[in-house]
Amino acid sequence: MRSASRTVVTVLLSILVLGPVVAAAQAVSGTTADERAINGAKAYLKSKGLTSLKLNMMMPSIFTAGSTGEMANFEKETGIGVNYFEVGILQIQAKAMSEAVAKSGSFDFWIGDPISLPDLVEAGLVRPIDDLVARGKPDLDDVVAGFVEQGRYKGKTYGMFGDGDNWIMVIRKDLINAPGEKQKFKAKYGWEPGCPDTYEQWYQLAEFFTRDPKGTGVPELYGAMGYRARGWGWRWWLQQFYAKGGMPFDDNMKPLIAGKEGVEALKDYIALTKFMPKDILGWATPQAYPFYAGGNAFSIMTYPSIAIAAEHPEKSKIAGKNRYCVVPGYMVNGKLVRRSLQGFGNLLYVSNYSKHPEAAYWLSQYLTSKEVSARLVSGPNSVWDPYMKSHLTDPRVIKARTKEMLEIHLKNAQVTAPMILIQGAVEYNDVLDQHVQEALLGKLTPEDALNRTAAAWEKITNQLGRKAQIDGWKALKPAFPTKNVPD
Amino acid sequence: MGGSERPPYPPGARRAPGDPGRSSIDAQATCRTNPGRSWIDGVLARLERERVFKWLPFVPVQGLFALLLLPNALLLVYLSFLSWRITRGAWWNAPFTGLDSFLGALGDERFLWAVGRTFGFAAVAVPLELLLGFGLALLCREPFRGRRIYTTVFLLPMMIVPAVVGYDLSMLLIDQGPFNQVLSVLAGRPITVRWLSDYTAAKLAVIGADVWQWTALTFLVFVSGLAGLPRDPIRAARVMGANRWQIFWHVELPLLKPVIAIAVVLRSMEALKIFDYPMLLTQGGPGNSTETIAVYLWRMGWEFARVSDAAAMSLILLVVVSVYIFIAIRVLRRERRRLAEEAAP
Amino acid sequence: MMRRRLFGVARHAGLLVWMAITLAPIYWMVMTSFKHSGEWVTWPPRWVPHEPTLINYVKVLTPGTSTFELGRQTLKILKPLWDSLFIATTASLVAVALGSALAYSWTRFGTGGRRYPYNILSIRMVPPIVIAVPFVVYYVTLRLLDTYTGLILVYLATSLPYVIWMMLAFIEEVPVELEHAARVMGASRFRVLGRIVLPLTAAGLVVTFLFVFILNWSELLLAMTLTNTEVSTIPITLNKFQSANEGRDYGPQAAIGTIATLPVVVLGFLIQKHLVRGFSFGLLRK
Amino acid sequence: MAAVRLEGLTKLFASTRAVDAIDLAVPDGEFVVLVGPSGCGKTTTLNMIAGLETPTAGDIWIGEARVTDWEPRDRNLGMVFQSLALFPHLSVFDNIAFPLRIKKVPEADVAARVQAVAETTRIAPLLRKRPATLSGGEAQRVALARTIVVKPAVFLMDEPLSSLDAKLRVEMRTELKRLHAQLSATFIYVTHDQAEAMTMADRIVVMHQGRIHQMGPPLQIYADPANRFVAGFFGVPAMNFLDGEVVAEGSDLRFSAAGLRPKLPAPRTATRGPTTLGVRPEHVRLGDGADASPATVSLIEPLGDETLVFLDYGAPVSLVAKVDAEDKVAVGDRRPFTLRPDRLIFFDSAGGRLR
Repeated sequence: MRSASRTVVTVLLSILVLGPVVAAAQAVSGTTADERAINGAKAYLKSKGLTSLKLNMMMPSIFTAGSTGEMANFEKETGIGVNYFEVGILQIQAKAMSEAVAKSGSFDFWIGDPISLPDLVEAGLVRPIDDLVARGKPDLDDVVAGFVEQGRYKGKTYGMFGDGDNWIMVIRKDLINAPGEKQKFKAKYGWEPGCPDTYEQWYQLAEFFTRDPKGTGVPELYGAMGYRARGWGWRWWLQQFYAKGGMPFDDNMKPLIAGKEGVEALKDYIALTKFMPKDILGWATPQAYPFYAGGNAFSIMTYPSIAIAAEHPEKSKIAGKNRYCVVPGYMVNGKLVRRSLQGFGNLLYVSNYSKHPEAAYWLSQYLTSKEVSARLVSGPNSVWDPYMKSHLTDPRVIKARTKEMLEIHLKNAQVTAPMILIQGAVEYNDVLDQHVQEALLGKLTPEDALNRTAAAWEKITNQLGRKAQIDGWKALKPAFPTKNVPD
Repeated sequence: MGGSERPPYPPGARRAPGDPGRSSIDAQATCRTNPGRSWIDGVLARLERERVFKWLPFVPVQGLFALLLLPNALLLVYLSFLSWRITRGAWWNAPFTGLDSFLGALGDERFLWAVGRTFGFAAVAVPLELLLGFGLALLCREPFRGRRIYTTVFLLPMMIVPAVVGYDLSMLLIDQGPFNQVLSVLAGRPITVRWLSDYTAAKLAVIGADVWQWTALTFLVFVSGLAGLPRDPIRAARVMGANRWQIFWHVELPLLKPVIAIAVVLRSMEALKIFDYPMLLTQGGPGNSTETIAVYLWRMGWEFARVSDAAAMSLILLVVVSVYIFIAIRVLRRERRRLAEEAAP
Repeated sequence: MMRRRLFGVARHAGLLVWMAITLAPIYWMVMTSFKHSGEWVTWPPRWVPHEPTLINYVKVLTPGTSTFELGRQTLKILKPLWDSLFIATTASLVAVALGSALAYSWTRFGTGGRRYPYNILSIRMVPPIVIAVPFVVYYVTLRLLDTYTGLILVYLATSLPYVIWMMLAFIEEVPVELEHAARVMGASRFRVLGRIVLPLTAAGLVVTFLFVFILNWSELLLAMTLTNTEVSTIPITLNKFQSANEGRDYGPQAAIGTIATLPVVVLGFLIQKHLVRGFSFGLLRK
Repeated sequence: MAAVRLEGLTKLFASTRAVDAIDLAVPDGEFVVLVGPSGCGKTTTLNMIAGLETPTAGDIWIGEARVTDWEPRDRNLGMVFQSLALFPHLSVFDNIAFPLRIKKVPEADVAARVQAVAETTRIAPLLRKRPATLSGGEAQRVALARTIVVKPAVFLMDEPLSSLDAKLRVEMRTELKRLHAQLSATFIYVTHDQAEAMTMADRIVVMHQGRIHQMGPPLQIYADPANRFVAGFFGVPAMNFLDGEVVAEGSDLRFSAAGLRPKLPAPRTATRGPTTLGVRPEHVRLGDGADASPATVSLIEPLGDETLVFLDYGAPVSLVAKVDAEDKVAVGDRRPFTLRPDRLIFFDSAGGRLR
């Protein structure tokens, strides 16, 4: 049910069958999605007899700066404004769960990642928005294939996708092009240094460019960066695991992670860590971006918004010195398989307990329209990453992110796999995270770590009911990419 | 003297004759017979009777406990016998599964580890705090130049929000941070311990945060304890020829027992709840090396939505803690009683 | 003589070490709050800002939305500051009033039985996480979730045990004959409380207030559980930016930390000499 | 002015009877002293009169009013406490003014009345001081001044002199007597010191184990104690108690104990058998006589004007005699003694008086 084509079919069907009756009466006027959102919001206010309205919005504290301007615009146009309620990015899930219990309606909508969607839908917190989508006709068809699926669950649409968080690889072309480096590298590894095709090549690059001339153990230049902190590190392993051709479960929800692919991926994942800053185990974006932008590392695998930090004319020491790469992969059965991960990806959810779900929806549609999303994505402080085809050609986005980066980003999107978006996802992931980190720390062998994870996953699956989980997993499978490498 | 000073109530106005033992002030009657007093005085007079008065503060306090804590306790117990997740509809519709959640909890290695770890933290942190606090208090015992400054500074950490402490230390403890810098200078070689992301060092960081902050409290308790030591027994011991060490061991330490009891109870009581430091320093990581009970239950309830399991674990934890509570309270009671007996000549 | 002097030197050495350990983190926080972003993380670390600045305070205290250095985070500090102040003050005041009245009643009349204070103390020993989930369920029904009242009630309940125990020590020190004298002279029980007991235990009340104020001002777990949009406290605000994997906007956070610390430390200095008695739990000799 | 009457007043603490069904009537203006060893219930009785303790049973009347359930402030009493109970946080002036202010006396009158009382109690120069800086005697007078200033009908005093040194205590006794005469109010005074009771009281009430054992004017209590407890409580040194039995010897009755067989006055009807004989030291005379018993002097204690002589006459306990200091006695002397027959008192084995 999760493929893009199926979605289009579903939407078309609903429009075809129900549309003429319902939608015709309620369809909102306007030529673009943002106009329709504004008109819809105005009409909503009018129908409620209001002139203005303040919605409460929960968002990760990291997201506000990039978004507040557009919300102010929307308020100017419609009279519907927003009060922000900021929460630590890893506590969004907890707060949402607590609201699912509380049913207080204390926030109308929120920004959250797709991982929590199945649980929050089951908990009754998320309002399906198909009816409103039918009326507002958001720019769903412009969203990169697969991404729109992340906001859907069991055949219904629950969230407007707004953040193309599939990963990108960045390396330092200035360092490669420095005199003599290419030759030295080629002599040592036998290939011309550049974007790595495989993780082995990335390892070689990282090894080569880690520079510790004084041998202090604190290099002047680190060869690689990724995320290894609690709450984050598992995603980077999962990506490598996917590239190995691995799948987390079989059709009966038996965990497959502890197989050869998983163990090898984990070994590589651990091996690469030695070229990273030591404190990487406690870092996330706010630490990693400035560190990379400070010119302290040769390469990084992370969210596309790294481009904003790395190309920042004042704050970055390495603006213009970066090369954006399609993510590396593994040779599987003699063929290269590249996999990027939709490693966070934010959705705009509307709360079931909101007093003004429709108003919240219109704002969501406004923020995810072609025009406004282009402004958001290209904003100077943005953490929203490009996710629409139109972003590729939008001059504002190109200016902020560079053409090269955008093209690479959308290429990566073609091989982007989802996280484990089934019920209990948070718990599955937390267990995985814990064990991956313990393997990383040398507390467990890779085999042991993954076997324990598998055992824990079995327990979770049994608790949640195997049948339901199998259904959820089957529904997710079509969202995995079919291409091995992007076109 | 004279009429004006007479009791304002004529006999009988307050109590009907032949009605021994029970009060029956009639506010109206009081008003009539004493036009100078308003009905407020009447009410106050009624509240003032000892059997009413002594219960006055108990009404709101017990009410608060009864309305706030009791229903929660009952709800907690009820939930623990169900199999409810937040993702499974309303709790009152959840199926009754008896002891399943409890058995599950006892079979949950992660929970058992978290319990063990939390007690482990307390077992390291509390004695450290006691020893440090006691040592510092001993050093600050007699007057000397600068004593006031020392004591003032030593009390500071207690007054800082634990979240601020957690935040502050997370800044100091990064691998290329001030703390490692100081260690490097002291050691004469580069020290690059990853205090926040090394499996063992992170535990030490959490314990260190607790010790840094709460040694202030044990110090305070011991300073007051030492100041309150009676002089005569110590003088008597000196006259009897005891040396400093013997006096300390045989006279002062036994006299300090109640003070030590307070410090132990106060600190271990709070140390078992430890949440802020791991939450702010390490999020329970790396791995689960700093995941305390509170952090795990937080995740269990709010991230994994497994409320019934969390409730069962909470109750198991309560049983474990109540053993401790029982001991702590016995100690406190004994010490207070002993003191009361000693005080009576 | 020689030994004495040696001991004196050793004592100062020991005390200075702990003083350095105590002060260093506080010093670092205060210094960081005056640093530009370029100086937050450097190697070697900068113990003194080269170009001191007030920008962090300006950012943090400017009402409305202020944009942080990384250009990502916004934070309204004034609201949490006010909320914390209001909630902690109210809860602590009411707790001190009720708790000391209760301690008085227990000391003078033995109300509630000999074990009452001990029973109450055991409430304090229960880890709050234990009741967090049912609390939400329960608070929703009472419509107390995410309200000032809700948080105040919880803090009231959790700080009462401390108030009762700390006040016991102070009240036991007031000779009961003073109260008898006042009552025979015509004072009502309420007036005895106001004119005799209150002035004589004033120091204790202040110390107790301060201590529970610190606890309430600092509480994180229950605040995180029981608030959403309407109410926010300083520890939650700090946590938002500190949950290990989140922001490290060191400068503004240091400013928040300093602001959150300052009032309590100043209060603490003022009542320092009374602090000692407050923690005796009635177990100190007079 | 007010009389005080207690009817069947009882106070139970847990299961102990602190005060056990006391009946007592104190006429208006009388100086009554409740005396007894510590723990006898006298302070509890006083506290019940003051309203500080609620009686378990019984009634208290002050003047015409039955005040059993009244609050202390309504009883129009003055009370001086053992610890004096000066308010440490108030100046002397404010301490004295306290009851006036409680009664909402206008501030101008307060100043005048405090000043007046301070003059009469000779503490005027101390008014600005804090209680902690006062000497024992000064504090004592402040406590009195504070009580007098509202002119209560009944004064209750709970061992008010116990914190003073011996000399001051004697002075203050006189002062209190004078005060009583001046105020002509009812005084109920509690002490464990029998000398205080003897010197000050119009009437003494002896209490022991929650009961009144005897009441009456001091001399009567001394000379004619109701039982062995009262007899032993009053007098320094204490009365001699000799265990023995009354035997008939022909037509005479004699008391027989150890080596001693004094003849008893003729009209004694007491039954024979085991008896305790009580005789005060001043009624033991040294010197030979018709009925003299032999004894050896084992110890002497000179008091100045008189001397106490401990006589060993064969019983385990020595007999104490009070003799004139002029009488030269030395340890080891063999001195026979006689007992004044008209001053002998007899008790049964339970301590009750045999008449």
